[in-house]
Amino acid sequence: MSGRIDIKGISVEMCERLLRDLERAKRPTLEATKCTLDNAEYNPKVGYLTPGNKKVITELNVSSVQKMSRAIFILELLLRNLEVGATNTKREIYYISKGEVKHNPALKPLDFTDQNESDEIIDFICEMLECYREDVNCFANDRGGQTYSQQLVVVETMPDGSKATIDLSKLGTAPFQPKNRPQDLKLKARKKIDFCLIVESEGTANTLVNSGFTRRHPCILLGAQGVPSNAVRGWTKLIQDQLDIPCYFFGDLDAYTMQNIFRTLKAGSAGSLIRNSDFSAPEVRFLGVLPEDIKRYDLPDYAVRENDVSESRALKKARDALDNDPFFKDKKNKGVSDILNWLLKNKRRCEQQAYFSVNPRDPLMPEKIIMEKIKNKNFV
Amino acid sequence: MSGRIDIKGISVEMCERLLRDLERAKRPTLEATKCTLDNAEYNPKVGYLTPGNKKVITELNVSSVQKMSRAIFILELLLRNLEVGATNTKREIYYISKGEVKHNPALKPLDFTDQNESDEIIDFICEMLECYREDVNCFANDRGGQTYSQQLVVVETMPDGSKATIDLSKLGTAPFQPKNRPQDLKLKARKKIDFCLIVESEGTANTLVNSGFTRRHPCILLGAQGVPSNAVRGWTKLIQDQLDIPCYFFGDLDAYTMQNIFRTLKAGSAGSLIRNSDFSAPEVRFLGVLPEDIKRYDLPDYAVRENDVSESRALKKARDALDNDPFFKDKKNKGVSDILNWLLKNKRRCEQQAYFSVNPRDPLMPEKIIMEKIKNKNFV
Amino acid sequence: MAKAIAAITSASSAEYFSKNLQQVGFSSYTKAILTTIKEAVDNALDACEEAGILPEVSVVVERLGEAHAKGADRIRICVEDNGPGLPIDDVVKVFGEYLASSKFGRGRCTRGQQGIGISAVTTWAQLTNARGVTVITKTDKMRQAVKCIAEVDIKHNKGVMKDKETIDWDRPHGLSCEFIIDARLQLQGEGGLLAYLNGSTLVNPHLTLKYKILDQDWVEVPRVSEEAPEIPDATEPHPHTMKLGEFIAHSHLFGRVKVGAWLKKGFSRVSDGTLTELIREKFASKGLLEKSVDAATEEDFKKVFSGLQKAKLMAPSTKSVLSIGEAGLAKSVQRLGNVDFFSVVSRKPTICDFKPVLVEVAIARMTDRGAGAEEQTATLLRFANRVPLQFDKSACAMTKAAESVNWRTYGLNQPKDSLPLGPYIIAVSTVSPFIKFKNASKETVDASDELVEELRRALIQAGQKLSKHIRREEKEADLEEKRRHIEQFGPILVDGCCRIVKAKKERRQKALEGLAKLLGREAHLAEKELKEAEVHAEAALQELQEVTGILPSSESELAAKPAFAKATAGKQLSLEGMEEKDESKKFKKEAKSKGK
Amino acid sequence: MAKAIAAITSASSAEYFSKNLQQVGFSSYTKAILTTIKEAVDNALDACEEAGILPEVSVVVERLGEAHAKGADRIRICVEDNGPGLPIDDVVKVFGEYLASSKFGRGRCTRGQQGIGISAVTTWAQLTNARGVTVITKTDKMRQAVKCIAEVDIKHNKGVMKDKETIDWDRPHGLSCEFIIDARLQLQGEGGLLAYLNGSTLVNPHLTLKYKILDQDWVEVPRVSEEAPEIPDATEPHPHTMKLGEFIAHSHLFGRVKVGAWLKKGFSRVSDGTLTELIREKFASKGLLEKSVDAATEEDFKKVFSGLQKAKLMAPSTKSVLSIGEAGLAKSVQRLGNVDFFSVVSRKPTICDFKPVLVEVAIARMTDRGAGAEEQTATLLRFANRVPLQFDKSACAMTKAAESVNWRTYGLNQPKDSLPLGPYIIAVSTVSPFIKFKNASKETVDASDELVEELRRALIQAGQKLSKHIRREEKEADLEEKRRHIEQFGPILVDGCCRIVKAKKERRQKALEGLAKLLGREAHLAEKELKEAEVHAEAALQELQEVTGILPSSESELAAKPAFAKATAGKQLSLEGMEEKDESKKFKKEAKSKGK
Repeated sequence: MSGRIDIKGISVEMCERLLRDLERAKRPTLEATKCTLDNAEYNPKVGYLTPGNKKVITELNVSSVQKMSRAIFILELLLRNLEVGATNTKREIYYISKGEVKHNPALKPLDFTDQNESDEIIDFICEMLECYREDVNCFANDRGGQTYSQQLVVVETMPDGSKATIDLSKLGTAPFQPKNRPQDLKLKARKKIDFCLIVESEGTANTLVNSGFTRRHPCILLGAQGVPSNAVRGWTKLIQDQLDIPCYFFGDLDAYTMQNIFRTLKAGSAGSLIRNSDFSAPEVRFLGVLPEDIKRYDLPDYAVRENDVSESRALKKARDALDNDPFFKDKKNKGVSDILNWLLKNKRRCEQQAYFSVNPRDPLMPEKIIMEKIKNKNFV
Repeated sequence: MSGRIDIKGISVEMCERLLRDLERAKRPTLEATKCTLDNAEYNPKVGYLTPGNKKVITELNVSSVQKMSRAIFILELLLRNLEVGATNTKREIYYISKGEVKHNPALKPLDFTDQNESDEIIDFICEMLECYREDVNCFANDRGGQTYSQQLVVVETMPDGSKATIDLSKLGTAPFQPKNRPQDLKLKARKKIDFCLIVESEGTANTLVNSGFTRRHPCILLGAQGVPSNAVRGWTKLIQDQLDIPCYFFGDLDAYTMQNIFRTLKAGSAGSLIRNSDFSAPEVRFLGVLPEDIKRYDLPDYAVRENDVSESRALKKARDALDNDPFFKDKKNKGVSDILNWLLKNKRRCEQQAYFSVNPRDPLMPEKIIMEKIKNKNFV
Repeated sequence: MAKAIAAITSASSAEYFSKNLQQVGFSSYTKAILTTIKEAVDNALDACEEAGILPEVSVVVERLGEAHAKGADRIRICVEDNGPGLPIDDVVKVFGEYLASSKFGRGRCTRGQQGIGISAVTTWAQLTNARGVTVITKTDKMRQAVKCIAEVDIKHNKGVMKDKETIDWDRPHGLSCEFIIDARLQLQGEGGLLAYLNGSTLVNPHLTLKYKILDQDWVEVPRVSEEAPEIPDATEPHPHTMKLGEFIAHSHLFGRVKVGAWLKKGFSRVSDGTLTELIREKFASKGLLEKSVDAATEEDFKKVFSGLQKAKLMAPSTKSVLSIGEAGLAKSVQRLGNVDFFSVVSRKPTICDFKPVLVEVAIARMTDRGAGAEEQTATLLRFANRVPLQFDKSACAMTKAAESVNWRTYGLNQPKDSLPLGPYIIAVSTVSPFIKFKNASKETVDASDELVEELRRALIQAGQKLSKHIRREEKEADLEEKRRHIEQFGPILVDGCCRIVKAKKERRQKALEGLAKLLGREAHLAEKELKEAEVHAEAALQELQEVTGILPSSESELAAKPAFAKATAGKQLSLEGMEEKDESKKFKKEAKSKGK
Repeated sequence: MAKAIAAITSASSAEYFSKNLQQVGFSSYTKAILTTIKEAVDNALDACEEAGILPEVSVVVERLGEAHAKGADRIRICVEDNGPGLPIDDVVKVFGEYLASSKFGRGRCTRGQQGIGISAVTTWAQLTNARGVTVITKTDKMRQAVKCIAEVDIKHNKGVMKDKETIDWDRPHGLSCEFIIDARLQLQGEGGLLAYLNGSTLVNPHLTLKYKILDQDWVEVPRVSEEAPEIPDATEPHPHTMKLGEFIAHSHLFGRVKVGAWLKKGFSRVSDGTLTELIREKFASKGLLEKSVDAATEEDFKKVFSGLQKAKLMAPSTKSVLSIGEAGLAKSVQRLGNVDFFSVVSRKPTICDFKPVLVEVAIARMTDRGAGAEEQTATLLRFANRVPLQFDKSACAMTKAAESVNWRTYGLNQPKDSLPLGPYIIAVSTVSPFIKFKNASKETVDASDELVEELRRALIQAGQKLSKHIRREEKEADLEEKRRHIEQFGPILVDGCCRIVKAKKERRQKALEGLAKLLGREAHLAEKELKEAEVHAEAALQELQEVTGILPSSESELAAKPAFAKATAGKQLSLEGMEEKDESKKFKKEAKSKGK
């Protein structure tokens, strides 16, 4: 991964340009890709959100000199990390910068008063270099994506060229846990794999595995644990691309899941426009809970509590998304935007665990419904 | 695990007693262990919090008849799960109960209006039966505990008697992820293992592994990801008991970490008095950040923001803990309670990542400090 | 350097008030209607009571068309009574002259006091419609009634009579007055006409009121008491209520009496003992007390005055205050609408700020307030000398007192420092010969600490009485809930146990019976508590009947279904240990801790 | 059946007011002092202005001992002026008779209006201390001064003179009045005596005020304007301000003139064109307009009145309102204490609710308010016809207007719907011949929508002027910050780049120079902006000097350090597009988005 793009080269070039301008008393500028929804484009053939032409141009002036100095300062730290192969979290970078300032009082003006400030600079650098956070060896906590399969074999090529082969059927009840960078992994199937099921709730993924889902069906089953982390997004992308099997997302029927969880998994997010090509799996389909499932299976649903701050915010966001989000506006995703419209109109929500109420005496009922829906192409 | 205690037998006995009393028009009672701090006992030889003699006795009367009926109702669901080997999350149990009510209108009065209500009943059942949630096949999300080691080999005996052997050195960069039940796992060391390091921040655990900590030191390294889950607690207990190696906890210096994270890992919690014997590792030592580390390594620390609700609550809880928590009151844990006292007096805090500021140019500095502290027995 | 100085001219009080009508109730067109009716009705009631006649008053409000002024209508208001009527010479004084009154400064509990109100109404009619008031009067001495127009000569503050004629009028005596004014009708709301009319009937049980508003039908509210209230005579002033200047001026009213005699006769609560004390404390010599008042020097008066201020005197007599009475209130409260239950308290007259005051409170729970009433603020009705006060309520002593009571203690919901919530009417009446209004339009009673405290006590007592009803309702709800629980959960519990232990049918049956016995016993206990509460309520009812001679409207229903008894009234309670004794509080706590 | 009817007696207005002194400023002992001084000073100022004399007023407050009444002291208050003095016969009318006034209903902007206040003070002195007011008067026609005691004959509302004597008095003319009353002194706070005295000097630039309070030294506040304000004469009434009855009554003042002539002469804004319109719209015939007023019928009047109400008339003249003026306010504001900077606005007279009104505002930032002043609510001073209003502020039109302004736009802190925070004094003056007070004690101006809007505009303009100062302070801070930034971050940035590209020392040096040039240029820009702001302020100062002939107190400091210039005043701004044009808003936003 560290070799994906030439971070060092781009950085040197950028600083060279900056220095040259200064030498000529010309006002230098830094260009960064604008990572917001209004610069997000969606081409249905590509299938994920890509950056448009908008750039955030920071011109050196009295107001921006602090930000620019901080950016160059942090960039230097990151380049050093890349050089020696060290990795860090954002918080660690914050403390490393504290250490630099401590050891060099001339840097005192740069000092960050809290971590938000240094985080912002790291994001700014990534937007300037058009790279992933992982490209500059800065990693978030690994979260979610615990994967179970009786057929999947993962082969990782280590930095020293050696290979590690992990047969997921040999891990006992333990899952395979993908990491936050789409490692140099090669996926193989010991036997034919029919599909991959991504379950919103880690706990329900577990329940399905415990009850034998992966033993009965040749598949890959993974838990998303809420909003998918880079690990989950990159891992799903790998599964989709390397194994060429259908991927289904099984989650709640509500505005938050549709926008923040499913859309991110399928097409990436506006904040990560630069990374979406590696961190989204455009072929993932939404298996349910579909609005029609409520009637079909007589599922207990709930009224959206409109006086609940977060729920009403999600509804408002949904309304915005239908108007402004190129993903939801594209007719390719009509099925998904129809659901959003339904949610806005009916103000009801239904959780994925509602399938457990269909036949409470049959622990396999949710599994049966999932398989039935896959068989009948009852997804969007 | 499902065979740890005879849930079915205890349940039948309890219902039999209940029924017999009713037949005689005698007022039946249900007894549950009181799982609060005022019923927590600490014997330094045992090393974790155990339940005292206090019981919560629920007598059947007009006010309690609803709760009792709900308890028997949920108990029946759980017994059925045990019978067929099905497992569920709390939320799934909630929906299963919804399904039962839907199919049998006579049960309508029992209906839960939200999940809190059914969760409460599940906890009540566990306290009555003096069992773990896992004993009745009800599982929480797996969270934290991602483990790295070049020496550790885990052998799991599967329900069908077959064995799965997982060599952690063969997983590439992927971690081993322990599950929420202390499975029937057998731990072996391929080579001698010196110690186990539990790191509060999953991200920092990762950074250490990436920089080669586990390659340079024969050890087990795992991330706690905040307040340790049952998986982390049970897994640490297994490592402590089966491998008989010293365990060190590396976390922030603040009241919350001391009470909610470290105390729970080492001696369990008041809410889980019944389970602490399997879910605590009394030999775990607190490696740092120690108060004296701030001076020794010139670490950047912070004043506690006393007008921050959560921080001031943690301080208040610390004061209570010193007065009332048998763990902190026991002289065996003087080192830990000294730290709490220091925190209360100085109102400062220091994060574990502060070690990264000591020599910002040396990515291995935190590792060196950790090893130095272990060597010098610089922990409590 | 100095210019010529402008001449000083004297203006009449009519000029003053006609320039300042906003200060006496004409600050808006909506208030104009209310003030007009209020002044006319006040006068009618005062006249009837003065003459010992049971009042029957009719009010007509009619819209004649648009007014010249924007935002107003031309409104005709006619108020008629069966009072003694006015001698023809008095008509112009009453309607056409400011500060002409039979009541001015007499220290009696009449509604009108100063002779401003009705003259201001006449002025308003003159100003807005160029014509005064049309009056018909008949006393029992007159064979025919006289009809005339009365106007105010503003320049000279004199009444002017116009168009006088004799007419036939089919009643032995009475008065009718008709005003045509620019105004605007507001019917609903706290400041609305209906609130005024309802309030007036509430505090005047002996009043029969008829009214016709615009195109609506006539409404008649018959009297519920056949006794006209006796307005007590004024008493002599109490020395502690006087200022030095007043004290000296007072002496001149008594001519050539001796100082000692003057002090005893001219004041309340000055006794021979007081005089002895004055001499002992050297505020007066024996000689002075024997001297004629005329011969006393200013120094003499000042010393005696100081002495009296320092002397311990009995509080002023409270004989001069008028009481509506619990019986009257209890009956009158039923006229407010569909009353579920209520409580009334009539305090003993007391002294606040050295002046006699009587506070009475009625609280009623209404059943006709519709959905959402539980969340709405209760209606507070304020009365000063039996006149409804409808504006500027926030600064009023009665509002302050009501907001200071902890109504939660009595089972009502209440936001902090506010009136309680729910379909309640809280009526507070203050009667005193010396009500201190904050302004000339008499809308707000000045909130002195002593008065607020007295009001508060009355409200607390009424709240305590009310809580007995509320408590019984809670007990009923509780019993009901207990029964429901048993019926619902019993079989489920037993069935669950039976399935788990795989028990046979017979055991199920037996267990169910056992359960019923067990829990039934408990329900029985609740039933007993309810019975006891009912016995208390019955006793209160009995007492009410003794006091009032009637039972509340729903009497028959009451007999059939004792659990829903409806009314109570009681003797004045002692206030000692009141808060501690309160049991409803304890009960509510228990109720909360259950059922979890 | 009917009882004998009580006789109706007429009370004098003196009786009425003496029973209701709480309505005219004597509702508490603390208010009694304030009301006494206020009424005496108002009369002194009115008399001086009427006579074209620059007023010099002295006030003495002395504590004589304990009062008879609890909670009060015996207080002596003496107010002296250099006014024209009162002819001896007028003394008893002014001090001893209610509603005797040279100003009653004359529609002029005098402080006193109705002749109640000072008589009420005399009454209070009589009631609490058995003696009226001691007056010394001397007109320029009198060779010696006359001293006497004046009292109110309450029964008959007549002034009574006692103990008259001739004395020597070392001034050509003037008046002194001395009251001994029961009262209690409150010095500080919104309702305190100092607030009254300071307020009075603020809105009376031509007043020299001396005062001595208790044992403190004499304080003298000299006048800052040598011009006594000209009190404009009243204008004829405007038909739209009248009610029908007034309209008809008005006709009687004019005797035998023709209706047409009466309409043109007796009213403002009735022209020949209006009469033509009346005829065209059939509200009057030609014949009627030629008829004598005496011969017109009520019907005639009503029709003409209706016609006038519907006719489009010019708004009333605003000639009758008096202005303090921006110059006077600007000078007077400096007397409030250590003023950092200020702004004043004198609006053009306008019409609110058909009555002429003039609003003036002064806002001053004080430097002597101590720590914590930034967090305290600004002080709002209210004036009605140049008299400070000190009580019941929440309902007042001036308070409502001040709270409705968005002060944040002008750089002040402000909680929602409240007065702004900080060491500011906001003085609002309303002058009108017809101020509508909410009560007789004249403490609150009725908040009509039109008046509040006019007040609001004045406050907004004053805020805009003020914001220029605040903006300049921000610009100064900004320039400082920019310089600091360049010095701090320049080398760090260049060094970082050099290390990354491994550049040689020479490049570093060159880049640093380039950077300095670049950013220096920008700092230069900020400096230029600051200069421009200063030039604006200078121009404003120039203008102020032209208007007032003076420069604010800190003139010398100003010359030495132009960046800290201190005062401004300006012509009235157009209100069009006001909110949009506001630049300080934009500026603040930019300032916020920087430095992140």
